[in-house]
Amino acid sequence: MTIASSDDAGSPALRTESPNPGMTKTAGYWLHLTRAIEEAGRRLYLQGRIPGSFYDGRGQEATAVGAALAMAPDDVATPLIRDMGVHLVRGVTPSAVMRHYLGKSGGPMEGRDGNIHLGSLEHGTVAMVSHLPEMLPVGLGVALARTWRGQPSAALCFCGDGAAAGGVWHETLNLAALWNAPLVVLVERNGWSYMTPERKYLPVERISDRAAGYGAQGRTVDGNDVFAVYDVIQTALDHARDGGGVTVVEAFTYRMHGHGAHDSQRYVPEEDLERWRERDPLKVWRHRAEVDLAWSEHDQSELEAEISLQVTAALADAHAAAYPAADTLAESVFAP
Amino acid sequence: MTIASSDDAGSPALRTESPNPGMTKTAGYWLHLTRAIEEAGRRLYLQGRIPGSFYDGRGQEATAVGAALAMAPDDVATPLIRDMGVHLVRGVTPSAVMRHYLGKSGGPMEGRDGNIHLGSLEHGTVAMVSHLPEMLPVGLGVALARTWRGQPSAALCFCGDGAAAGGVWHETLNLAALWNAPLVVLVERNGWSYMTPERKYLPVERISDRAAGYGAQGRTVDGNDVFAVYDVIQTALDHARDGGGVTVVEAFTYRMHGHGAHDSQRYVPEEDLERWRERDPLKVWRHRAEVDLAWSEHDQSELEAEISLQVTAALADAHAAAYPAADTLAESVFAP
Amino acid sequence: MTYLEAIRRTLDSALEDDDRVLLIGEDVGSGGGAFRATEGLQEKYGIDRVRDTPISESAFTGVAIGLALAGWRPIVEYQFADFLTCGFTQIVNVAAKMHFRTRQHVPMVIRAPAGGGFSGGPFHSQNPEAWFLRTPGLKVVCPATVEDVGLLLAAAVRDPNPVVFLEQKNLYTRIKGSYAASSDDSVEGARLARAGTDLTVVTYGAALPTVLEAAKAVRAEVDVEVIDLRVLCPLDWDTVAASVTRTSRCVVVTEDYAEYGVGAEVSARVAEQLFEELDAPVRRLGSGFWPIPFSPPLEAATLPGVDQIASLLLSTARF
Amino acid sequence: MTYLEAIRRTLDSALEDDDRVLLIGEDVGSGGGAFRATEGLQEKYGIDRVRDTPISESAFTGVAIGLALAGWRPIVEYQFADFLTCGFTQIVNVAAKMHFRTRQHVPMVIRAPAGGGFSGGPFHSQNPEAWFLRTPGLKVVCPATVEDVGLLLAAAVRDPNPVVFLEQKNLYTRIKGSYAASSDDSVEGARLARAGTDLTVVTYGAALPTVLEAAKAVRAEVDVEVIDLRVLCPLDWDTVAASVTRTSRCVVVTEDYAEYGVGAEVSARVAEQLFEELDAPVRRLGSGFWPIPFSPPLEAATLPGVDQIASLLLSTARF
Ligand SMILES: Cc1ncc(C[n+]2csc(CCOP(=O)(O)OP(=O)(O)O)c2C)c(N)n1
Ligand SMILES: Cc1ncc(C[n+]2csc(CCOP(=O)(O)OP(=O)(O)O)c2C)c(N)n1
Ligand SMILES: [Mg+2]
Ligand SMILES: [Mg+2]
Repeated sequence: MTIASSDDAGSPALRTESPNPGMTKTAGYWLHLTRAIEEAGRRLYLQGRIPGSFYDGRGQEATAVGAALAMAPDDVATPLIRDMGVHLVRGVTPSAVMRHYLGKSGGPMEGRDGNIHLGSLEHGTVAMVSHLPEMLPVGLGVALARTWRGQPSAALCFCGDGAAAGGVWHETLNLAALWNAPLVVLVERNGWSYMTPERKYLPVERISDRAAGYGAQGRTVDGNDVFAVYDVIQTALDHARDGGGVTVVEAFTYRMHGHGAHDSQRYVPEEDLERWRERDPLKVWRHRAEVDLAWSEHDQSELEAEISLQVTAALADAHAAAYPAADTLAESVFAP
Repeated sequence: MTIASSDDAGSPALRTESPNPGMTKTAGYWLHLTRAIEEAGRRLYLQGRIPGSFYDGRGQEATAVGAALAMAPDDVATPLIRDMGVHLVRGVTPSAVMRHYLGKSGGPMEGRDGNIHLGSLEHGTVAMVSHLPEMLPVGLGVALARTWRGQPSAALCFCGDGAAAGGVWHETLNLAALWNAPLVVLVERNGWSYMTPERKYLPVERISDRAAGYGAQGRTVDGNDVFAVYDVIQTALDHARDGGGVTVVEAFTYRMHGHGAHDSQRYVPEEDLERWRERDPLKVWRHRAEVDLAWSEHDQSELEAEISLQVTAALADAHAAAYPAADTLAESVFAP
Repeated sequence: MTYLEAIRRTLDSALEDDDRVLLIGEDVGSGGGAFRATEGLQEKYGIDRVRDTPISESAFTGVAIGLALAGWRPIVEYQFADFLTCGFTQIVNVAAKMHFRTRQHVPMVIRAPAGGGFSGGPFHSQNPEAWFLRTPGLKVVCPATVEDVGLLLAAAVRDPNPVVFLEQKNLYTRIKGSYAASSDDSVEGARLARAGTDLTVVTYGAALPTVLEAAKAVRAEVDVEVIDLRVLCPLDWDTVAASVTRTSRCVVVTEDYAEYGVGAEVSARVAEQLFEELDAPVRRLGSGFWPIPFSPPLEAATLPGVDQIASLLLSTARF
Repeated sequence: MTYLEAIRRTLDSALEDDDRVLLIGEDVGSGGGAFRATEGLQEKYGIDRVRDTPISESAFTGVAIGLALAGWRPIVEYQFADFLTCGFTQIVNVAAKMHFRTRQHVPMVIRAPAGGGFSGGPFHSQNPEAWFLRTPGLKVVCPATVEDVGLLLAAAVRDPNPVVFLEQKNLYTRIKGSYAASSDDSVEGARLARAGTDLTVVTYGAALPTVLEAAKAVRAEVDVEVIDLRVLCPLDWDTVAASVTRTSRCVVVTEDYAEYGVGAEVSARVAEQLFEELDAPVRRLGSGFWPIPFSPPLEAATLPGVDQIASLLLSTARF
């Protein structure tokens, strides 16, 4: 499957030509679940029922889901604010996400942190800090930790196209290249850094071209095609785990919602949104599902219904949950 | 003039084939003055008469001197610990340097800072902080300040091959490239980052190859050939001032003394030192002077004698100078 | 006019009045900044004077230092005060020490929205002032009112030193006041926020409205004087000392941690220098000593609240 | 054995005893570090366990956090404590807040040589402890003796939390003592460095020898008790309180600035909690509140000296 309209369709050599039908169904499930959970969260937020701010990855779900599906069990990811799909694929339940959004007890951070800041090594993720792109070396450290004790592991570190300007990007790529360490940096090239368009933060065509300066591989991929992302990331992670070194994958995609739910993104040209709506990751997936699985309207409704049930149950669970008790805050600071 | 033994002889296109004889004499003066002042300082330090630590640029004088000579009056440099030549060429007197080394009054920093941390906009330099490579954006800012008010100026920012691993390198190059700002980064490729050899901090052949990733120009040059450095830096600074953008110049050279005077550099292979001694910047210069100026033993003795007088006078002046008074320290913190 | 509007208006005037003033930071032009403090200014003054930057705090702070050294008056915006750690070396080692080392001026303002109170979580709620207060060479300002934020920002822009200007983001739209234009050149001086006779509360920033509420709540029993420090460095010790000398009791309330912050410094200084004047030990109250949590009840249990302050006022008065 | 040798020996034992221990930093393998604290260890334990890094403080600190999270016990070395600002975000935002946010352990040690006294100038002399003390989630250790530096470093390596371990570089070769091996698991507790009855000095780190000298100088008139805090976080308040309760007088001496540091915190706490015990106001003394200058007479005028301390002891005793 290819998207005719794409100018950034990824490195052809890495595109999947013969898909795996089991994978198609799986990917569809996670794509739709991610979309549904984030839509539900966003609605709640706009109703004033989720505190703080709210971020989602609308339009970028294929990048997170495709990449997470490509991970081996012992790999580690450092997903950011567009990458809810990673958490779901790696086993965080919809209820846990909803409790987390609401700051309830039983969420993965027990209300200490919120919105999309979650993660734990159990799920093969590290909870992001806001400071960009400071998670890169942390993810690398976890993968090295495992690798060095004989448990092959690669780090899949997400990085916005805006965040790639941060100094830690350079330090981490240089260090990882030097140590021939198992690192894949997945740059989400969505054209925006908050309200700033890419021509105001990026002086070059492709961020992945910078990989060469570290002796690393650079790849581009259509970030809205879950299968293409899966393939290129799987190859890169395998390569990393096999001692081949670092890859920078630049996934071309687009941010379809505002930076956060508070942001109406009136500054984003409607034509762009229009064009990218045509390439919505769920549409792209469905096109492929129709070919691979003879996916029908009926299949689609069934999938949506199943997910809707799950999300409703998760919401109910989260609403019913208690807030964490405040009396353990002081003792949370240090490990005993 | 070429150095037959060099593997890193710089970009041939940029080598000077027809030198300027006035320039030859000038360059020789500054090279020898730099060497003499640093040797005198080092002797003093080893005698325990200079406090703190002591750094010199032995073997790298041609890079500092050649680059400084290439600067236009309104350009600004951010020299580091190997770059005494820049201060001298830009008008800091030998006495001022000696007073500075000794922490005496009348030095450029009035004893607040020492060793090679000196500079002022009057001389077109900014005094370095130790944190590497944090001077890059500061130098860039000064050049922009001048450029933006219609006074063409380029920044000549020095950076060690070790320091080029620091995140600020990346942030500054990206920002400068984006703004098409007048920046030349001069990487001193001397093979060492303190006690660590380059294979342990640098995963690639050439740091200047990273320029492409920012849409900047990369150049290499024989850092021990003052004329070659002059040419490549002058071209790069002119290019920057003319709105052509950023250049990274990688000057291949070698650190002939320890990291500081406390460091016996027993870890440096004697063969390397032997090889590079043959390419000593003063030797390289003299070879050219013989061709250009029919430079004789007599000329050489005269030059050395003149410089020796200057250094002796500077030392006498500095030894006689008083220490700064301590009672103004508190009021030095803020500008009034 | 809101606190935020006063900031925008002051930035506008600064750009208007002085050609050397520049705004630099992420999204400051595009979209007018995360909080809209610079909205419309790029349109009005052009992309050269209101400069968007990539996510590169060290680089843009360093560039601003160079600009300041060479005669401009840059105002850099950190999108959240939490991100000051990303340009930390430039701020505390380059800017702060420049005048001491070289006698050259670095007239720059580092604006950063600080503080919690809206479930921003551990990385969008921090109060960083103590990091800068213990670093010689930085002025630090934390305005608590609409009037002050304008006056002090204007003064900061004219100051020949690097000024860390900590906007209290919880006050951005919560409080109203009037815009005051002034050409008073000193970033200095505490302000009497409430006159009283029984006890002095020293506070600043977003804690001020909470303190005033608490003072009101206990007014039947204690007549509380409230000093709003406004400028944390240089600290207006004389105003504090005069008040505590009169009241003989002192409580320091900050949204920042009391430990190693203004709470510690003012408490220590009062006890040391007014030892014989005090009828009761100084008390201090700040946020619970842990990262600021996201979940509303946890955050509420972290930040100093009206009731907590009120009971501290009462116990100190009764001591 | 010197302070430096005790560090080396402890690192050696840590590597020997626990396969999970790693050393990471600039030049730690090549050359054995700027101060030779890790000399010979790469040869002994290999390049995988003693890892040289490029000049990339953020990256190597972040990698160490990841390693610690996933079961290793990394010890990172900052070449000078002044450079802690270059990895500041990783230390104060990633490491410090990890356990609070996620309940995951980050057992890592951040070693850094701190302090002045040898004309290191503004960038090789800083005492950074207060930046970390006001940041919840970091333990902070400043050993003042050869025995302690070994014991506390060993304990820091075993601690399940990030520990900022500030080696007092002015003591590296200046003081001697014996090496003590211990498996005591707590990074905690102050130490009575000198018993006395008239006045308590609270101090730590490189200031200790100077304080002891001053105590000796005034012994004819004042019998000074000296508490060496050793561990600044968690602070051993009980030991301080017990001593001040006995002596009724307290002076805090630090090489770090007194402002917003341990001087402020301990002074405030003593005055607040021991209000009725004090016969004199607490006094504190630290370095002059400016960057540490290079020139020897300027640096001498900056750091707290024996005479200055002695006269403070006398005036406090006579109060
Ligand atoms: C060091 C730092 N500076 C500023 C911010 C504020 N900030 C949060 S997201 C964002 C834009 C990020 O853009 P990008 O990296 O492209 O990610 P995207 O939002 O497009 O996924 C900014 C500036 C931050 N999180 N970290
Ligand atoms: C951020 C930072 N970390 C560590 C140091 C300590 N340090 C001083 S010089 C140096 C090596 C520098 O190597 P390089 O940049 O190649 O310059 P060279 O000494 O070779 O000229 C190191 C690690 C420093 N100055 N700054
Ligand atoms: Mg983006
Ligand atoms: Mg080098």
